[in-house]
Amino acid sequence: MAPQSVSEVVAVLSEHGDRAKLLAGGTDIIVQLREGLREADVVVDIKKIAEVTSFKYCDENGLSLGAAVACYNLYEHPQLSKLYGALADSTHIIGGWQIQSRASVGGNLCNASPAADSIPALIALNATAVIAGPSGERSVAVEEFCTGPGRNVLENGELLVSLQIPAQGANCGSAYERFIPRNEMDIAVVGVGSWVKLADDGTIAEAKIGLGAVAATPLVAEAASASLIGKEPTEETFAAAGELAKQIATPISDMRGTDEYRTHLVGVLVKRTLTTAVERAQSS
Amino acid sequence: MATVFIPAQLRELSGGVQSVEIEARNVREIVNQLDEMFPGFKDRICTDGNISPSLQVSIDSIMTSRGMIAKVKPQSEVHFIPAIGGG
Amino acid sequence: MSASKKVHVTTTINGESTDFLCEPRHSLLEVLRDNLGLTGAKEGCNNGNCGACTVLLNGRPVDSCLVLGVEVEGAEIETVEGIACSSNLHPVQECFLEGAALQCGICTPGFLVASKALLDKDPNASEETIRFDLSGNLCRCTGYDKIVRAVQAAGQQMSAEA
Amino acid sequence: MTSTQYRVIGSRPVRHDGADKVTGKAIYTADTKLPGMLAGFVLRSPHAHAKVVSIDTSEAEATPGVHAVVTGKDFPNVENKMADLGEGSVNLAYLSSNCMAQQKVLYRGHAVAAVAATDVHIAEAAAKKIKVEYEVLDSVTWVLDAMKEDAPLLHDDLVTDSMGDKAENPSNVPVHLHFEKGDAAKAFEEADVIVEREFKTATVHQGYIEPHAVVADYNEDGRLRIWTATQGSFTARQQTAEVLQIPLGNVLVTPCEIGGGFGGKITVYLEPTAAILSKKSGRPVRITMTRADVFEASGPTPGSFMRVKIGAKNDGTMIAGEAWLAYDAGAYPGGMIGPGCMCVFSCYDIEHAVVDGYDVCLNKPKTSAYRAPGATQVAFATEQLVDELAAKLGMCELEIRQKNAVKEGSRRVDGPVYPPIGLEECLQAVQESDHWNTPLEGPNRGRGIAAGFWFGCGLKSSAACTVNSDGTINLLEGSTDIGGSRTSIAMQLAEVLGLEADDINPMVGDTDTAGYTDVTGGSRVTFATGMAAYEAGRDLQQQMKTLAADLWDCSADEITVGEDGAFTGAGKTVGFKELATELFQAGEHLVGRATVSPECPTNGFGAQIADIEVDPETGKVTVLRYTTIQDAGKAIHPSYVEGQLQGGTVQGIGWALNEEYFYKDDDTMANASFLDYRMPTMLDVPMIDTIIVETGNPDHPYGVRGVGETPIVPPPAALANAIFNATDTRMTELPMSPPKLWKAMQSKQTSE
Repeated sequence: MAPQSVSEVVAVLSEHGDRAKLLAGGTDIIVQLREGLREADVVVDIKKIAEVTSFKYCDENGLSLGAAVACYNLYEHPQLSKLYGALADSTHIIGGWQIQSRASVGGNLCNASPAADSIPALIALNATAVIAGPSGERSVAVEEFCTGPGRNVLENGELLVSLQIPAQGANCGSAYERFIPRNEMDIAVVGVGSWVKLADDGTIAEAKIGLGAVAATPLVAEAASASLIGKEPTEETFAAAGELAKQIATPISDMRGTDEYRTHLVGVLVKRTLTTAVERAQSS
Repeated sequence: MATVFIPAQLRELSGGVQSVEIEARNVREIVNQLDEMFPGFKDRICTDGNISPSLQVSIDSIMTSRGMIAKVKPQSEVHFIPAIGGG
Repeated sequence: MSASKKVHVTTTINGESTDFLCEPRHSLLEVLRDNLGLTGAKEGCNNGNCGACTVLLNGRPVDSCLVLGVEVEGAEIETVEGIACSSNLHPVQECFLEGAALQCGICTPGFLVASKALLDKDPNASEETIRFDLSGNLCRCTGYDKIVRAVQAAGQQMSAEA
Repeated sequence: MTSTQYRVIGSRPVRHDGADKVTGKAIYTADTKLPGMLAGFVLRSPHAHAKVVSIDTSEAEATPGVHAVVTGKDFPNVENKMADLGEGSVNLAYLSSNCMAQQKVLYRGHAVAAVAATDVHIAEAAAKKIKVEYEVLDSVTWVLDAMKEDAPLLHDDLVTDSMGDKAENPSNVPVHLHFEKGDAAKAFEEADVIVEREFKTATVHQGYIEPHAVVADYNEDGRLRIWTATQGSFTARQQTAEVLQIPLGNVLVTPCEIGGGFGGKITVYLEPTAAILSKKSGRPVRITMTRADVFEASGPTPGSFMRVKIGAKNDGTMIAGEAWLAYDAGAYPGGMIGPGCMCVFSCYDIEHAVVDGYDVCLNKPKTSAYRAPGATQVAFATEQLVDELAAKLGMCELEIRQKNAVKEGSRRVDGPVYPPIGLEECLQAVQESDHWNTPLEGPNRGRGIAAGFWFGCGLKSSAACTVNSDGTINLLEGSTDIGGSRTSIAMQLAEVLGLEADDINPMVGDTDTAGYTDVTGGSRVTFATGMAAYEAGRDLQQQMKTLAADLWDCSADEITVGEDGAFTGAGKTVGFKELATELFQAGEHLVGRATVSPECPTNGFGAQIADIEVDPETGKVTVLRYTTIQDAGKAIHPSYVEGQLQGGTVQGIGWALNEEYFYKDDDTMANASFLDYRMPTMLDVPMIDTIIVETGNPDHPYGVRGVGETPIVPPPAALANAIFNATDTRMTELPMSPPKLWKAMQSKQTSE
């Protein structure tokens, strides 16, 4: 079914509970339903609802990104792709072009894969999830959204409506990078999103680093982020942040990499994303 | 006389002899003579009276598909080797 | 996905208004192939990893195995069967033939549809862009070399004609 | 040979089936639809090794929309008989129980039951209602573990066969092969330098994009019609008839267009099951594998363990070789160990060598051929040791290969000597190439080379050509066309007759219409079916001479046929078309035919050059530049020869860097999807430059050698050598994936 409003969706979700699944881009949910990884009696297409399929940016409030907006809208957008480098980076590598035509950032978040590409980027950018439910709207920081692999904070009857991402002033820059064995069409072995704001003297005024595929849920590397404040953006600073970030990584060993390798990659990618983020901040 | 190479795995039957000269017109004659020289030879390379399906006969580097009836020339070099296919 | 009542869907396929009935669980790929007889789009993996089922949905390339039939109500769809203009092959089809950019041909429809979308966007796309944008299409026969060259050649032809 | 000027051969016409394949009109098996057709779904084992205690299909059978259910008990008992399948042979009992398990399942994905229903979703849902009670057994997926005495046994009655000598106790090792040439032990004593290493390679899959598919229609009169994705319609017919125990002549196999094979679409998997479902339901049945099924239940190519040793004199002459090889057979005997043994030293003239090979059953799907089956593994080992030898001797890696390269008269380790071959010419082409002569600069970069070989077989092919009234030709042949072979075959007929490629309409016939033709595999089609087309053309010319003699009132002996196909006699010269038209008007209808069975291997040699860069922080390898060189004998359609070289090379790059079957603790495959199996995408490889060497094969009228397989052989070794030259780290395990290379580089740093 394809309801026209958020309230209709809330009603359907409240009625069917777990047995109703939302369909945005479909690139995860259709596979999961087909392979029996998730089950549903009702599939609710939310792409007829304006609030979840639109996005707008203003200098004051930043970006309000409908949950079902497909990836390409971000990296193809001349202004947004510059302002939100980490988001553009991540949306441009989720699957191939065909996937990006459909897959949404909101769907990527709700799917709650520890290796989701957009989540570390959203964390770094300080995004907030706006959730609608039977008792109204609530907001949750993106880093609080996932509760385990494939699980999130959405309660019965709730849906993710949009993501609010703070405005990006001057001297801000962000980047997302993942490590994969191929160069496309792969799941992140580790993914890191970094955001920085530079002070007028060129030192780092604010920073936030999000990590993916190193724990059951994407993480904020708090100590690593804090370590950057007030520092010159040098390779040493970034490497030190990388070392701190490695300390919170508790990855598994699987076909995509060993825990040792993943932990090592955290250091590498923190350094690389910070380098890019700072370059972007300096040129913004 | 054709030169017939004894497969390494059958040299236990030939007492270590690596090749023999045999007067023969075809593979069948070679196999029969080898079996006389080295009793048990035939059993090792034949199934139901034919060259085992897992083997093939190389005559002058030609992998013959004719098995026992393949012709042998006086100067031929004969090998029994594993059958191979390809992808 | 469980079976349920069939839904009536009206859509435009290769420029023609088309309607069909499908179960909510049926993918667009199944609808195209089984209901509509458009077997040009191929199923290689059925989970969006090979691109053999690529079609254009409202002008954008999608894996039709990851689109539900019921979702395309009111949409415009273009498949490999619709790429040629009447009896003339599209430049990308011509260049695939001239450049021997196909061997077994099973991935070819997906590549052609994605390549057309790419060249419509930018006929002068660089090798790097071509390789990036077509990385969602797997080919196991050609090693990609001749495909990249065919797409480049088609782009040149399209630029020259434009 | 190469100086001959041809009109058609060596040109690049558009392929005959091209328009169909760029417009979506070409019909592949999954595209076929018969009236009343049902969809089949195969239920597969979730366990790597288990006894099937019981199967209850009652609930599935009662499901609305279900028309038939089959299990192992619907399959006839077949004896332990070996059937010759043209290319290799197969034990029918094993073939049958690989199609549908009987008492035991031997790998995850092993078929245990199948359902035919009006819709595949109904069939799938019904199949999931089948209750299979398993008794899970210990399983084994690593080749050396499977060889241990206390390993779980897959087959209670399997004993090791050492060329007819059978062991007493059962084991997982069906075959031990042993080759000796000269006295290797003594030669090693005389060697100045010896290199020795152990190597491992993972199981990999051919990765064709089209999943296996079949349509079967079992008619009331006992006639079984099959449409299928097969590399060989005649072998598919024979396997199906043997498994079903029905007369061969009752089976018609129509090969549809096929979406890749690479050796993996020779064995039947679905055909007998679809046939029985069709027989039980009285309706045509189509089954297609899912991608996971393809990975888990078709035939990947062996993982391996290898220990190889080479000894050389100080002047660089290799004098001694020793190899101990153990290859996965998969769940049933009959892997690629034979060619593995025969290829380990196939590029080098080593006077003394000893090779032992073991075929090993374990709880993985039954292996099958994959492009030069068995050769890529051993090249990975030998070609690295050759580089190490060169380094120890202070020689250049190309020089040592040139010094020891096999040539006409060199003796293979299994005995036969080579006829004229082209390895030296390929190495010469390396030396003269722009790639080799362009220095590679920059940190973390390295260049590697490797040589490769595949036999290339002849086997049987047939062709028939019917002359139309306008002198054009309908060519009927039986080689399923996977990569443009209709055209490469038609071009040879066009050449001999003095026609253009598009004067020939090639058609791939079914098993009722085409003459017997072996599989499209073994690099044989352009060589052997091309030869059949050539001979059919010659047959036609003979007939036309006889008929023209009547027409022209002269003797047939007076008529000659020129290089351009024109007939000269009775004072005139007439082209093929003109004469054909004349004869047609005179009431003569012409059909030329030929069957051929060339038996000499075509001996395809090649060499490759790889430039790579390693990311020192992650161990990821980027291929910067790649050149593939191969002796094609004579390239009939150079574009499609290049295509074979490029395609095989990229498959080899995938094998080298990322592809592998990753097994979980319970011995089931963790990555049965294109996402996690990681074949190269377009973004993972550069352009693949090609150099076609043409030494001419004396056993073919136009000098053709098979080219399809050899290109996959050198890449893992060439890349390993390049990685060593970039990082000083020797990689002995495939794939050389980033985590493994990173770890190896770390260990090296730590140990230094």
